[in-house]
Amino acid sequence: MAGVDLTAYLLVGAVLFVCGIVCMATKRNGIGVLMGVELVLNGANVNFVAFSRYTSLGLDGQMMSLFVIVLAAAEAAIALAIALNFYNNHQTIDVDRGSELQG
Amino acid sequence: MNGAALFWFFAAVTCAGAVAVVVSQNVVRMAVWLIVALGGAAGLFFQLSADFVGATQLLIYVGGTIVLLIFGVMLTASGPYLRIKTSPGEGFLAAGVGLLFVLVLMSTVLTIDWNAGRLKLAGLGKVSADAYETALHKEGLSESDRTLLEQAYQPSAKADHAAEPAPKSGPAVAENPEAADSHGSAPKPGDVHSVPAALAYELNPGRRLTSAEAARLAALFGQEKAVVASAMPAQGDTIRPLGLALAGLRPDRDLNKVHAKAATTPGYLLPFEIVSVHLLVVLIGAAYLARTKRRRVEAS
Amino acid sequence: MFSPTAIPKFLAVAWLLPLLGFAVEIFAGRWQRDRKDRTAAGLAVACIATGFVCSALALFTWGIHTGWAALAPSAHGEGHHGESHSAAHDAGHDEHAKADDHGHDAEHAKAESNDEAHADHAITGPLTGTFYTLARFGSLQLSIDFYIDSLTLVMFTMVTFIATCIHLFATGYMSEELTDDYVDHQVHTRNGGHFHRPGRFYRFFAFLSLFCFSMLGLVIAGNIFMVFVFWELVGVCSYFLIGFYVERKSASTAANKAFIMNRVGDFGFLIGLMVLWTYFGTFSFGAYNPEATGYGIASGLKVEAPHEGEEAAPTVATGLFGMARGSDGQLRIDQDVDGVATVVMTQADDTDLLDAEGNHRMIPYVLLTIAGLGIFAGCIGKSAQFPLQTWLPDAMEGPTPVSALVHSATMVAAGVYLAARFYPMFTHEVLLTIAYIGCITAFVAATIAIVATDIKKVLAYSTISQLGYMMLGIGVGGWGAGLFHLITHAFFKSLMFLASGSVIYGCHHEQEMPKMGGLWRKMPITAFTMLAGVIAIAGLAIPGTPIAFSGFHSKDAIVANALAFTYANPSHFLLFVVPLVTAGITAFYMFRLWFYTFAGKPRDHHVYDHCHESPRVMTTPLIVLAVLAAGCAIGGEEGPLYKLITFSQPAGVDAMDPPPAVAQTTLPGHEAVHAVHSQAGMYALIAAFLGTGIAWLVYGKGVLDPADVKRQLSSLHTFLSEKWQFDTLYDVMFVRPVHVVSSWCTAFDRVVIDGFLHFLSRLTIKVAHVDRRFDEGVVDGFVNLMADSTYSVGRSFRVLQTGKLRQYVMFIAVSVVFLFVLVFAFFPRGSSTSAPEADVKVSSRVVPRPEVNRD
Amino acid sequence: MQPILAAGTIADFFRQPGTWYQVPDLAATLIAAVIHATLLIHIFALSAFIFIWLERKVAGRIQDRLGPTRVGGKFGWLQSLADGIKLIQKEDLCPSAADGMLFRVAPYIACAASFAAYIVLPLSDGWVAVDSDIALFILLGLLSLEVVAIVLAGYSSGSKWSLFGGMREAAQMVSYEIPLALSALIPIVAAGTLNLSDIARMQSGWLVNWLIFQNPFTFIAFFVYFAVATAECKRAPFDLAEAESELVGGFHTEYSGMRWSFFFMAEYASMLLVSIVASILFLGGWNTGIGPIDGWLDGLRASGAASPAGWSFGSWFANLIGCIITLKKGALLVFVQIWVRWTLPRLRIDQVMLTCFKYLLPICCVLFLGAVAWPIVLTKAIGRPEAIDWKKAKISKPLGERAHEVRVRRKAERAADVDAKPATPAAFRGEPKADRGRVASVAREEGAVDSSRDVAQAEVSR
Repeated sequence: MAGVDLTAYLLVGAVLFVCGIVCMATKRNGIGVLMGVELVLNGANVNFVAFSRYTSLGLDGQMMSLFVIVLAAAEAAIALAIALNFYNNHQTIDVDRGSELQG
Repeated sequence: MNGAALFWFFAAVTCAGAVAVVVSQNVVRMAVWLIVALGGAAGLFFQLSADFVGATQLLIYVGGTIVLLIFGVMLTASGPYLRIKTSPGEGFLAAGVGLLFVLVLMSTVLTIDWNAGRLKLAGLGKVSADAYETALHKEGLSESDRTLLEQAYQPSAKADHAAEPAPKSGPAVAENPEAADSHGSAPKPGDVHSVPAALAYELNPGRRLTSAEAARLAALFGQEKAVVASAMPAQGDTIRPLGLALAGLRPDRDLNKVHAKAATTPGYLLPFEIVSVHLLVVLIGAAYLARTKRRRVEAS
Repeated sequence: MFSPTAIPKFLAVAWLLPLLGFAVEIFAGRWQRDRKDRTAAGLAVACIATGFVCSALALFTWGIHTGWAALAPSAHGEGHHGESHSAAHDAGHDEHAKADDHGHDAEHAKAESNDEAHADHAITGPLTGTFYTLARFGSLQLSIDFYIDSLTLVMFTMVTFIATCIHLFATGYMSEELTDDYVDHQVHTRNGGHFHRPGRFYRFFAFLSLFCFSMLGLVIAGNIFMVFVFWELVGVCSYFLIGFYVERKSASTAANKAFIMNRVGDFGFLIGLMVLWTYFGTFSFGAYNPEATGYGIASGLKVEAPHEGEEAAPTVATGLFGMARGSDGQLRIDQDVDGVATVVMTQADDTDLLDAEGNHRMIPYVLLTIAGLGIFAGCIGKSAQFPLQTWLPDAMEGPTPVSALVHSATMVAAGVYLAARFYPMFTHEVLLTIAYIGCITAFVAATIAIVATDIKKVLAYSTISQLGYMMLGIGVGGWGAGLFHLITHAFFKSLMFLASGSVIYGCHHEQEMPKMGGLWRKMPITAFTMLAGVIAIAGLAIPGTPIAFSGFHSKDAIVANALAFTYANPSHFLLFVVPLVTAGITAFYMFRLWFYTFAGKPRDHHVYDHCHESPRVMTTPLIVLAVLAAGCAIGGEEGPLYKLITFSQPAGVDAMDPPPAVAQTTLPGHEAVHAVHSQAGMYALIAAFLGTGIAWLVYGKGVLDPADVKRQLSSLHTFLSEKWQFDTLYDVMFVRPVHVVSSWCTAFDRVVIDGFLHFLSRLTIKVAHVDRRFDEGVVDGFVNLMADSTYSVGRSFRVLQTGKLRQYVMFIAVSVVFLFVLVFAFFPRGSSTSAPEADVKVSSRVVPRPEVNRD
Repeated sequence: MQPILAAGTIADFFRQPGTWYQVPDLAATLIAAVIHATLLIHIFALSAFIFIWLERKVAGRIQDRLGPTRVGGKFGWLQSLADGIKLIQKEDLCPSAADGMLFRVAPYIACAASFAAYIVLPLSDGWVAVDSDIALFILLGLLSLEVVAIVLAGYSSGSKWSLFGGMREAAQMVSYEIPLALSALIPIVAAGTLNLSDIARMQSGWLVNWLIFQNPFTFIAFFVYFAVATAECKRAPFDLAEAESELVGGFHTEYSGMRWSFFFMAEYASMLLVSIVASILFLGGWNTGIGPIDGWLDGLRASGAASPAGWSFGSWFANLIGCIITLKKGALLVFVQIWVRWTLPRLRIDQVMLTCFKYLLPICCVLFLGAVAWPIVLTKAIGRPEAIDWKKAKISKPLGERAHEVRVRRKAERAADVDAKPATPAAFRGEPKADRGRVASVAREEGAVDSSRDVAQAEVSR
């Protein structure tokens, strides 16, 4: 079928990835940054699954994406806890306010 | 056709959701758009016949992680419908960089011939001259196939090096004895010496191949099975192999193996265990981090 | 029940019951309801009283089995020593003959000597055996043995009886402790008040019980090791009891003094012990059968009663006494060519002991003397002999019942008892030393007693003096006389101490005689029982009649021995003169005490008005003891007590026939003593009457004012009240030299050692200063340089560290893009992309190389 | 058989070449999707329609009154219709404090999530929109999306009541998903597949073949599952998200009209969904539980599968009966949920969480361990197959044997499917299939058949 092959999926993955990066780079809300991270991870996931389908990567790609999903959930839990701590300490979720480590 | 339509539909949904996440300013709306994007990605997974991954995406990401994020939004909102705006300059800068980035990625994706890798793995990355000639002069070869063959392959610059390590039994296909075994029209060992030009042909990097073209090439070389066998099965029935892989068994690799004596492929038992323990630790850690603490007395 | 084997059992019960009592009583603080509980005292009394009953039963059993041979009138009708002994031998032979009649041979009879059927008159010698074997190291056996002869039995009976009386008395005397809030008026706290503490009634009785247990263990001990153990136990018990009022400085000091003084003596004891062990290879007193004794209880109660004249089985090793002297009681002294005297060791059958090489085992005479002196050193410490006598008066700091026990039956008696026990091991030189030591002690203590005013101190010095008498008696060969005096003294001294305790109790802890006087009206029982004791110790008697208190008989025996000794060795005439004078002094100061305290007019009306007679629980023991003090020695040297004691006298030792080259003195035999007996008695009586008369004149009639005498002889009085300056002397002799030496050591320490160390430390500081400069200058400088440079580099980079998360993301994104561009620009995708190379490849295809050696 | 989003057999029907109703591929897919959706939406909407009426009647009876009778119809069955008309007539309000977009979209998300889960729910053998091998997993995943709608509704309403309701719902649902999945896992462990059709198939036969009677742990697990599923549908006594007495209406306080009713349609649909899942997982699905009848119905179905057309009237009839049985079982369980609601008082929110984490979760873990250990203990230690000759007794076969039979049957059907249409052109099969490579799939099938044969041989030899 014309058009839908590995390349198409990789392009979708690239869009997701870049959106995630941009999201991380622009959102001042800490949870927005987290969402950016999720997008980045999903971009990678799309690539993994696509590779598993269209290349000889096979099952390993899906397995990797599974691990990514599960670890992303763990990461979200931890990051959320960090965000809550951040909020507790700064009374806001604006990550620009957490610049104590400024040089 | 419907597959393609569904793909484009989901791709559009995914990309739109992702862009909307970037664009929208309200965090909860961002979360909603993220659901859309991730749900679209789940659809893509289904489309890629990765049922289990898709369902996991739905269950864990959309049902769990996003709810967690919304939860976090609610817990950290200092007012209703909190918006923390990005300055326009930053927005433009980010957009520019993002555009550059996406261009870089797209150019990379588009310039690489992904099927070349597939063919190489199948042993068709470099074929011997006589195999190539045989395929080229096969009876009933259509014109499009011929063109494809001519465009896809070019003579190898390192033919002498390629020929040297050829096995004694003398199948003409270089570097891949497995491919040679199933090579229907391979010359008999006896007439090896009679072939005058033992040059090899390798894939032409300037000619990008589509999946269909790659499959066609493989079929022309009689390598159809080898090219696709290592890919995932077309059906969505992935849970059993995935489960077996998590249990440390890889029947999808080992059952299709040409050499039965080869060592079995390792599964994912150890990573699975590690991830499980990791999850447990993370949960405990998250609970610890997020627990209610005595608020410090406000120092002015 | 009354078989010979029962004797050790009875004694063991009597011995161990106080230990049981102690074990229970010491925890009485836990199980008692409160501090007013008298249960502990009742238990202690019950234990010791049962012990007395058991001892009496044992004595009775022993009497049955000896056919009361000891008490039977001897063939000579005059209680002759040797005769009586040989009579006992005859009895043994008779028994032997009887056994033969029954168709048994000698060995058989011996083997079955424990059998009741043959045991009617079985016992003639000491009963020896083992209760319990603790351990065995090669030939050294550590065991709990017993060595029972008539002396042991008499001591047991005496000790348990007197202890019972004292226990009873103490239940009354110590009743002040029956409170939760005992106020010690002699201890002043810093805020001017008196010290308050819970009563320690139960603890006192616990220690009393332990004390009795220790003393009884010492008496029953069958080996010298066990003696030593119980010796020390007695010491530690006296330490506990003397220091009973531990809060009083004087009491704790006195306890320490007693303990340390005893250690001095024990040092000698240990030396003697080692010498004996080294040469004799055994600790055991009597014969024992090494094969018959196993370990533990199973080894217990093996009674050996060897018969004199019988052949001892070869397996029966001979104890210390048998090895030192043969069955004839004589040392077998050899002299080699160099004139060095040695004593040959023998076995029970009088054959020589052989060592591994087959030579005769022998001990140098000098060493035997040293061993004897060492043992006697222990006795000096324990019995407060010159020069270690100073602890005993201080020991009065303990409660009066303790004083009574220490002075009569237990502690000081232990020394005399041991000296008597080891009599066979003593050479002539040792005996002479003993005699002189005893003589000096008797005189010195008596003179000090003249000027003492504290009622208990007077009694204490009289004790020392009397102990000196005993030692003298033993030293001059009067083995029986010394021990006779020990027993009688125990009775009247305990009586007097208890009476003084009664006085102190009645006068509310007033001990100074000058504040008393006329007390007999207030406390008649105490006064007259005391008088009985005083008469006894003074040795008064009605001349020409057998009416005499116990002290007369025993002292008479000692003086007689001394006189006989003086006749035999005229150069040692002091050994008779001094005791005679001392006897007079004794009578003087004892009556002085009585008159001072009880007669005359009250000198301190406050004391007099408040004093009262003691309760019946205290006076009853007084009366009982008074009766015994008066009559225990009834019959004198023909009386049952003396005969009982001398029944177990070592054979022949009192009349040795020593080679003149070795021994300088001659011990008088029984005959000699008997010959001078009435003469010596007369001298002693005269002396006693003299002393009594003077005392009556001075203190009773008031003919002479003691204060005048005191003024006239003030220097002498001072000298005496300073106890012959012994404490000063010790201070000068030992304490100050030690101080001086220690000050030298201090000076050495300060100057030399400290100086060296100070030098070292200063040197170290100097080095450290140098090092510091190096460290600060070079090392720190280098490190600081590095740090500064790092810091400045960091400062220059800090601008990049904005602390903003999003900018970092942006940095990453931009750098990735930059890297991409870089890679694309400088690293083209492989060689095949360039067209010219492709051409080359095409051309290479045109000119194929021939295939070479594809095989 | 296919990517689950390809619309299955109806699409194939419209793609059949040479027939008058042949339409292009995309159109065929769309038609099939619409047909499927229409069918499912009927179940979805009708179930709400009926159960709302049922709820009122049951409540009335339990409270000793008649319940709705006036509006019309026998027993007042038109009450729901009247309510619906009333709700449609109401004004579609959006509070000014609300986040309009989210407020409006939330009810649709709730409905969509609940409805989407029906996609993989088999109502009878083969009567399923998408016959997936991981049907239960997908179902749980889709069901868990509903919580997002609730949370969004609560958040976007701009009201404290709603916000609290949403927060509670989020906490409760996320927590209860764990015991739900675990308790559903217990029959899965026994059956060895996530395919709901296969699970239902292997329960054919006598009553003892039902998984609830498989072992003690599944028996307990049924009740645990049912309680947790009740909580997952926010039904009393776990309806803290809408607790009227404290939160007015919880997350739907600000809603009115049809948007409000969408939440309730979603709720009742969810109730029916979890009930049908319970009946499939534990109560035999479309099987009657009477051996001969089940055998007869299975035979009818097999005849349909064997016929060249792929179906027969007999198989259709058998499936209709199966469908009715499934729905009846589901309705019965829904009735129990309604019964529980009107019988038990509501828990406090902390009690709800406590019940989940301190009781249900540990119980589920224990049950899971037990269910895993059961076959090992039973067959290895006790030796169940030897104890009772199940084949002679003809009451029940060991579950493993049944599962194996089902697996073999499926393989055979697939192989027959492939063999029956050897000449099907690629165009008919659709482009994606050609792309995937038919030869490869056949090769894989062979491998799979081989491996299953090996398993069978191994079992025989054992």
